[in-house]
Amino acid sequence: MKLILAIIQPHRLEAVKQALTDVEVFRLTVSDVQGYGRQKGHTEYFRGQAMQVNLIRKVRLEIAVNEAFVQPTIDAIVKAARSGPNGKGQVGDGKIFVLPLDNVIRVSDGTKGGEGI
Amino acid sequence: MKLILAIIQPHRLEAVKQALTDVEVFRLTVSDVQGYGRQKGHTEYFRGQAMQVNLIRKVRLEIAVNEAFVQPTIDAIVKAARSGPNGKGQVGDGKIFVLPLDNVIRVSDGTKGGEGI
Amino acid sequence: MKLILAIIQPHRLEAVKQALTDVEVFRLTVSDVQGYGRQKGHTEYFRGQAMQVNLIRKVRLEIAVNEAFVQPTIDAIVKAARSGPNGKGQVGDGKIFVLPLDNVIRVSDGTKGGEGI
Amino acid sequence: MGFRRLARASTARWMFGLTAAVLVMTMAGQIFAQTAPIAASATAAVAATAPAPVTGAWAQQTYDTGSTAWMLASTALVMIMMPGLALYYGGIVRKKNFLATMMTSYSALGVIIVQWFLFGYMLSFGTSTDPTLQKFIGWDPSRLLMLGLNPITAVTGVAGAPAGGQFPVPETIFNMFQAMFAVITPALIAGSIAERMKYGAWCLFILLWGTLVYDPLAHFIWGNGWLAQLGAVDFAGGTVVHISSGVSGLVAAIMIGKRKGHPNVIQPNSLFNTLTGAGLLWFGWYGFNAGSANAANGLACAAFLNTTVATAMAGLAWNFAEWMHHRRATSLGMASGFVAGLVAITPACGYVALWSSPIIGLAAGIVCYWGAQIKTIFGYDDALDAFGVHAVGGFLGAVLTGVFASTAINGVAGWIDGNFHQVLLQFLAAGDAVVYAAVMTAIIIFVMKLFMEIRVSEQVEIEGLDLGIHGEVGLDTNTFPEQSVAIPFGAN
Amino acid sequence: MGFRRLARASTARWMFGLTAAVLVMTMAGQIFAQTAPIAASATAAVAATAPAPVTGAWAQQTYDTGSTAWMLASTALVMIMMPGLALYYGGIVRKKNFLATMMTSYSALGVIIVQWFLFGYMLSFGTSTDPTLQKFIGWDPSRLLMLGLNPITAVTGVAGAPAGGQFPVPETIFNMFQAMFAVITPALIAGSIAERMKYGAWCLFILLWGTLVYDPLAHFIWGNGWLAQLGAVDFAGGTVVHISSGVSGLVAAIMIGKRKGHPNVIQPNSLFNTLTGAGLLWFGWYGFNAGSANAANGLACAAFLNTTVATAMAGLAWNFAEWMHHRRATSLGMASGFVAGLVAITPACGYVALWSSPIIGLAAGIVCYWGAQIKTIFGYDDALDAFGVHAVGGFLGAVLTGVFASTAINGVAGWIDGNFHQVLLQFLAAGDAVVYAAVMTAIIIFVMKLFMEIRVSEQVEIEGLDLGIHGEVGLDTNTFPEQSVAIPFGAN
Amino acid sequence: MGFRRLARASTARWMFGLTAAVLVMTMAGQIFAQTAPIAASATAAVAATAPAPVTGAWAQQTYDTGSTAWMLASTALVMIMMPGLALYYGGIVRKKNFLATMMTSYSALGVIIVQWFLFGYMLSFGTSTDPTLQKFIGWDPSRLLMLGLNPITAVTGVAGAPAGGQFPVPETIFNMFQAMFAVITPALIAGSIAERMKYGAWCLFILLWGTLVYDPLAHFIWGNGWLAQLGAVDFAGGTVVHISSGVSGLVAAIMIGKRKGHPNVIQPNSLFNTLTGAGLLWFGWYGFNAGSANAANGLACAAFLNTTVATAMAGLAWNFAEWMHHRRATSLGMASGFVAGLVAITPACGYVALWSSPIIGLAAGIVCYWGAQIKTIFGYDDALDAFGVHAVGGFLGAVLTGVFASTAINGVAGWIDGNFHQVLLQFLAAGDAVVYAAVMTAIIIFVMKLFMEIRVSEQVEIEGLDLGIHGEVGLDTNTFPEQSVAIPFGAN
Ligand SMILES: Nc1ncnc2c1ncn2[C@@H]1O[C@H](COP(=O)(O)OP(=O)(O)O)[C@@H](O)[C@H]1O
Ligand SMILES: Nc1ncnc2c1ncn2[C@@H]1O[C@H](COP(=O)(O)OP(=O)(O)O)[C@@H](O)[C@H]1O
Ligand SMILES: Nc1ncnc2c1ncn2[C@@H]1O[C@H](COP(=O)(O)OP(=O)(O)O)[C@@H](O)[C@H]1O
Repeated sequence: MKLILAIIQPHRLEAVKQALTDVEVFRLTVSDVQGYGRQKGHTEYFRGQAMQVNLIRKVRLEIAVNEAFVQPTIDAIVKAARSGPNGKGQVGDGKIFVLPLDNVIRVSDGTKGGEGI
Repeated sequence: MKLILAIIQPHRLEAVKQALTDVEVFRLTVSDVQGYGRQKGHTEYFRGQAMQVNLIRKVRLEIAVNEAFVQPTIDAIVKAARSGPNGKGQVGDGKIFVLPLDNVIRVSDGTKGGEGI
Repeated sequence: MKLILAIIQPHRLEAVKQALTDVEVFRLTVSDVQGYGRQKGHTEYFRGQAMQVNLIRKVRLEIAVNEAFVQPTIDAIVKAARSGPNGKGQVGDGKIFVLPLDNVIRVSDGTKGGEGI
Repeated sequence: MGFRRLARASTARWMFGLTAAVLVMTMAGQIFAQTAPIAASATAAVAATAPAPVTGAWAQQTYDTGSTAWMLASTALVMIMMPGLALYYGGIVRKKNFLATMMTSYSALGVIIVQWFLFGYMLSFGTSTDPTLQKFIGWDPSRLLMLGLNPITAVTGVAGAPAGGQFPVPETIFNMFQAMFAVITPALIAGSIAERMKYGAWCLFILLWGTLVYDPLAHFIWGNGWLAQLGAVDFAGGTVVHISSGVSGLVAAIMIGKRKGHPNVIQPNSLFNTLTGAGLLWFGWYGFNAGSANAANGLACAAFLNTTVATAMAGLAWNFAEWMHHRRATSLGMASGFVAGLVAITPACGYVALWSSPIIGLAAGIVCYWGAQIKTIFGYDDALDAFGVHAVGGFLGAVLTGVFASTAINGVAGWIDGNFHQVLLQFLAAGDAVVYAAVMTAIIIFVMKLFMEIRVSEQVEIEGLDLGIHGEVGLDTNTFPEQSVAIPFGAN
Repeated sequence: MGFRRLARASTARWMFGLTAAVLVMTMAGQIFAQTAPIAASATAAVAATAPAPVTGAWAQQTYDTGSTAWMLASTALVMIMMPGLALYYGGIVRKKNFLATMMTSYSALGVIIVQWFLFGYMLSFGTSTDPTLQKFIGWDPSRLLMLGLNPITAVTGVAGAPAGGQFPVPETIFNMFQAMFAVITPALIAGSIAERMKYGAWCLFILLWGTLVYDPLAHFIWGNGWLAQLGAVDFAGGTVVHISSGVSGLVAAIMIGKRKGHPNVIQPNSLFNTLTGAGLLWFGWYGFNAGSANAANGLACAAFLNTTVATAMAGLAWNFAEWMHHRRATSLGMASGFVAGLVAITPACGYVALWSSPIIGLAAGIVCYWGAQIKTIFGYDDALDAFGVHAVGGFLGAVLTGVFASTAINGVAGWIDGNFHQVLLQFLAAGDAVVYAAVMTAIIIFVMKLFMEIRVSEQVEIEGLDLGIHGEVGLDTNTFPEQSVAIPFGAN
Repeated sequence: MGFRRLARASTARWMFGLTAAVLVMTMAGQIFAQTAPIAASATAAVAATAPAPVTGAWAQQTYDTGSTAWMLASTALVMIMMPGLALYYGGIVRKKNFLATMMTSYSALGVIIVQWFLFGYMLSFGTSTDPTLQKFIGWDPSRLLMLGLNPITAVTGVAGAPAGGQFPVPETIFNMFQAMFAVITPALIAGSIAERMKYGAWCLFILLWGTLVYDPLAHFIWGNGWLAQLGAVDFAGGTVVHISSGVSGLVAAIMIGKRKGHPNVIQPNSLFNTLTGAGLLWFGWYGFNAGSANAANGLACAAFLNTTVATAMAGLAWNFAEWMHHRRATSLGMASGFVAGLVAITPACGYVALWSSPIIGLAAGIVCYWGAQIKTIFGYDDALDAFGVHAVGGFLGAVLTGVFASTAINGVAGWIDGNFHQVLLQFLAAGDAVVYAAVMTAIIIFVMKLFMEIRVSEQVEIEGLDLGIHGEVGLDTNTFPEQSVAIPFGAN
């Protein structure tokens, strides 16, 4: 089992959710984060004072999957999260991290492991 | 050492915190997330336009524990996070993920490993 | 590869970002969390009713790094995150968790592993 | 194609039905118009006189334009108190109940204005021909649906019309000014039962309460009913508005029960909104208090001054009281103190000597602070302190009116002018309001409970009333765009 | 050192340039002042009479202070509708477009007030010497830049001046009252094209639209133009304001195109703000409607009553309609119902019988609810329902004015007084506004598109207009402090 | 049992103590009432005349109801500027200091209203019997605690009473109108020292500042003091309100020091609130400016027009200036431009020719934009630009009043009427206000610092003043419910 952690552009969330559904990944957890990376931030203005803001709004997905689903999940995200024209990726489109996962327990009925995922 | 990551119903947070205190787990980190799973979302209305919203507000706990505490922590969460009548679980009550944890460092005094947890 | 997860005081974020830049760690993800630990919370007041709030606002950093960077990253955070006078740490300054990381995929161009980090 | 789909949609049947209903009503209105003058009482020769075109009959006015201008402005000012109250209350509750709490105020605007138009005004300010009946209720069909309300002439023949009539205003605006009072009073009750009442039940409750509690009470004191005849005074509503709503809130809170998780449910979502709401309340309260002079005269100005000074002092006093208690001066404290001061000065502002207003304010700030602590002792769940602030402050103000009334202001002598009797009269009126409101509210809720569920389900209480009842979210701070998928028209 | 850096900074050149420009303009103003009386028309002997110091010529007034007081207050009330509209619209859009949406209202205050001062007032209310020209537009140089507007005397010689002049007010306030109408009308259009129009293009659009659509339309009906001469009536702007803006919004929405992701883009960021905005709109609308009597008279009071009752009823009716449709009574629904009621009663409030106001409100709530559903059938993106509510409600109100007008109110007989002709006249005026506004808006946008990009880039639409266009964020809920680094002055 | 616990609680002692205090004060008030007429000056025969019941003595009015209506409305309008300012300032600061920033405005309402009632009004508008003293301060015991203020009669015998008295209003409302000016002026200072001053120190500071700076300055110009005697004019407070507060803010900001982390501390938490606040300020400013005519006359209407046009133009001008500088037109920029325009037109609106108002607005928008840049050059921390906008804009307006004053408006000739002397007079008054406010503020802060800490601790500055000082949170966006645990009454 793996925990797949993906940081994506907020406006790609719907597409990614759709792509995951297509590969039969139906469960995930989403949160608001801010990223700092190669992509440069933006400038805000306050009464003539320019301010550099280098944290950029991103969305973070956590998806626990069984081994068989790891690659399809990654492929689905990579494909759907790209925001450039013609499905090309661009800086800022995000990262996917794959973490080992020892166990999963479903609260409602206590199911454990791959079953409970 | 393990990092226990639990997604629970927001209104069970107090009960879970209490249950964890009872098994002597006194430290944790909480964040706002939104979940997508078996539980179906809700419908919102905007001037007669119905909208399906399938992300549901959840709370995410991160708890780093030493091996001895892993099982008690899981048990405490499972028990306290169930929201049905008579302590029965229901869909949407959440998941617990157990991740391996290589090291912990306490910032204030630099203590490392199981000590610093 | 490791995923370094750090919980720090919000007002140390700028200093930590600076310290990380100094050790050539240029990418990270930031999120809002609330912590529960040794540090006691604060009291809020509502029309004469005192209320104990024991969740304290913290900032959570996620940093994926190659092995060579693990120690410098930790050291940089520990040093910059301390909030006491003369760079001394105090309770509440946070924790650093080091998690094993199996793989990293960059969305924009599909680069994998240490390369893509 | 678009239209065909529409016609097929199951809900579309309603559209045609409703449109038809509107058409029918329009026709009915037309017929009605021809019979109305007959149906209405003899004084309502509205349509009979056909004034010259364009300028109409407005030239035949007998009212004072300056006072009319002030009453128009005052009525608008009282109206803004509802959005103000919505923010004031809404900012204090938990985020998940924000909109539902605001809706208690907005729905009062909807429900009570219509009730007032239909019969509420008559019940409160109509003059009954039977003098015994008149002691208790107004009954004058010419004031039903405003059929006999001549839009042209100044207010006359209405109980509670502007004092002495030196500066009369058109009855239409007197009517609307009083309508806003009838609206805000039940809206105040919402503070006690916040975060747990069903929306439909709330709408029904305020309709009944407005009719059975507010209208009679207003008639007793302002409609030349029995309390007025005894000599009790209430300039702008300490008894009629604040005691009645605060006491009813207490009764309702007890009968409906505590919120799940009480007392650990205090988690104000946006106190900045509460402060803004308090600011709008203060602002609108000038219409409430100074407008109650029914004229742009010196009395209005004196009421304005008394209102301002008492309010400011009460804000400081509340801050002082909580500083003594907890060593904290909070912003909600200052806002609550302002409201407490406004409440207490409401019955007094048009009667008491100018120098007494800071004393009344000081008393209000301190007494209401402690009034808000009572619930923590007895354990009932007066969520937003409608009782603690409005009933307590209203009672205090009603009694202090008896103490500080000065003939120099409005001809009524209080204790400071040697007339201790007025204090007793004020106690009587206030006590009557307490008993009447408590008993009637208990009956209304008891009866409602026989027929319906008035409290939301546990599920909805957990999820929040905004989503659970109204299907909406009050404040969405998500970054995720396009999170929702629109369901095609007619698909559900 | 500080100054040296300043002088070196590339942008600092602007500072000196602009300061110089201001000085030059000041001088120019001075010279202008001496020539102005000559440039102005003969009626503008403003500077010629030199009144006695301090008290000035104000003693020579011929206006009524009560009515003046009400018009001052009314104008302020209409002004607060812009912040109200900004909150009402702003709360509904996605968080990333919050400020940009508010700016559509605020920029209207900036752009149109200046336009009005320069020539808009003249176009709308000037009396052309040529009677044919007068049918279509006002042309009277004495009203350019207010040069011939005597600040002392009461309004006279202006088309649309207060009826009959019994209670005249100074022309300066009549002018400002009407200015606020000219401001809010284009601001309403923003609802249709929300979340996708460029800021500069918007400012230009409202300047053109105000000049080419609003000013003529206002002249047709209120400036004694051809529709007024035919006998069509519009008390406070159902046709001039609501039909024109709603229809123009529809045309603009279609020509500018749907938002990216439509229809899955409905994600109101803060409905609590929308409710507050609706509250401020209702409040300010009292100035709009009751102020349209141009006097503190019985007509103003009757308009006030009609406005209140219709609005309350419409809120209930919308809640009822959506309950029938979806079994949900929403807070946005009640707020939208209130606005629908206000829209529909606007043309009617100063003409119709009091008893008809709840009927108009009922019709408005239900019809506008369904009006807002039309877009889901035809698929255009009238984002915030400027068409669905304002055009539909305005049309309904205009026609119902013809139905329910009563001579007892304002001397105009409607169908209920047996004058069916008035209904036809109202249809004519409303229909004319539909056609005129639609055609002109289409032309304006077509021409603008030839010269510029009026829609934001896809990148900005994704990022949000707040950041993409204005470089700002509307609501920041971060805990992280000091997230931003100030860029030194002159460094970019 | 509940009561026993209460009696035992350590804090409960306070309750009884305070209740007792209130009772004692009430008694004291009663005694006072009997001696008051004696204590008061001879003109205050308030209680002596016992008017007939109910109608009171209001019939004997000598005031104009229309003007009274407008002054009542105006005073309410100025009051709403405080909530407006609270939102305007509150939206700009960091989230953690939102409530504390709002409290600087709300506490001014509390503290200054009471100060004004006690002695502030006397100091500003009392007429000293000694003519030399009268040049500098008002000293007339009949205006202490309003003891000699007859609530019945129109304003007379008060310095600064409505010009010429053609349309007199009751002195009670004149008093309250001026009270609101005394409140907002110190509240404006908060912009400079935002996010770092202790609450108690702030309350003391405004009390001292109001007494030692505002009251004398108001007396110099409006209370018939030395500047008025010289002929300097200030219609609604460019010098008295804006220069004084802006300059004092600068001095205070420098003496209190920069915020920790400056200049990287600019992180507006909710600009939507700032826009709404600006809207409320504009709205309320109509009371401020047009109300300063003290009557519902043509002068009020002219002031209204000048205010509107200058404000709109200034908003556009600021947008234009920042566009030139950064190629960005921001929403905060338009809001700031509006405020700059309002500031600059304040002293001018009742004197200058109508055609000059857009010129003043244009100058205000551009000059204040650059005024707000000065701090980035010199490095002081005028957090919210109280100096950059109010002092700069106020000075500009004061001087331009001398340029554009037209006898046709208010009998005062400016440069455009050939009287260059007025420009010099205006410079003198403005310069005097700069020096007087700067010196006195420096002294007040210097002395305060000797006795107390006026800046919050570093710990509180990091944590935020809301939590650190007031124990509250302004906006909570958490989903977690029941996060807090109520501490039982008396447990701490
Ligand atoms: N090594 C990393 N550790 C943590 N987060 C990262 C890392 N690399 C990227 N991210 C996250 O992913 C987001 C998008 O990264 P992006 O700029 O596309 O990556 P890259 O710069 O490698 O192309 C960043 O804003 C950040 O939130
Ligand atoms: N495989 C998973 N990966 C990530 N998050 C998950 C996963 N399964 C469940 N969750 C999270 O847990 C929440 C509750 O899940 P729930 O609906 O109770 O699970 P299940 O559908 O298995 O019963 C979901 O909303 C989601 O946030
Ligand atoms: N074992 C843990 N698991 C999860 N989060 C932790 C743990 N220990 C500490 N934290 C997080 O770190 C924050 C700061 O911890 P701190 O109080 O400095 O730790 P300690 O109490 O060990 O000194 C806490 O508020 C919490 O969010």
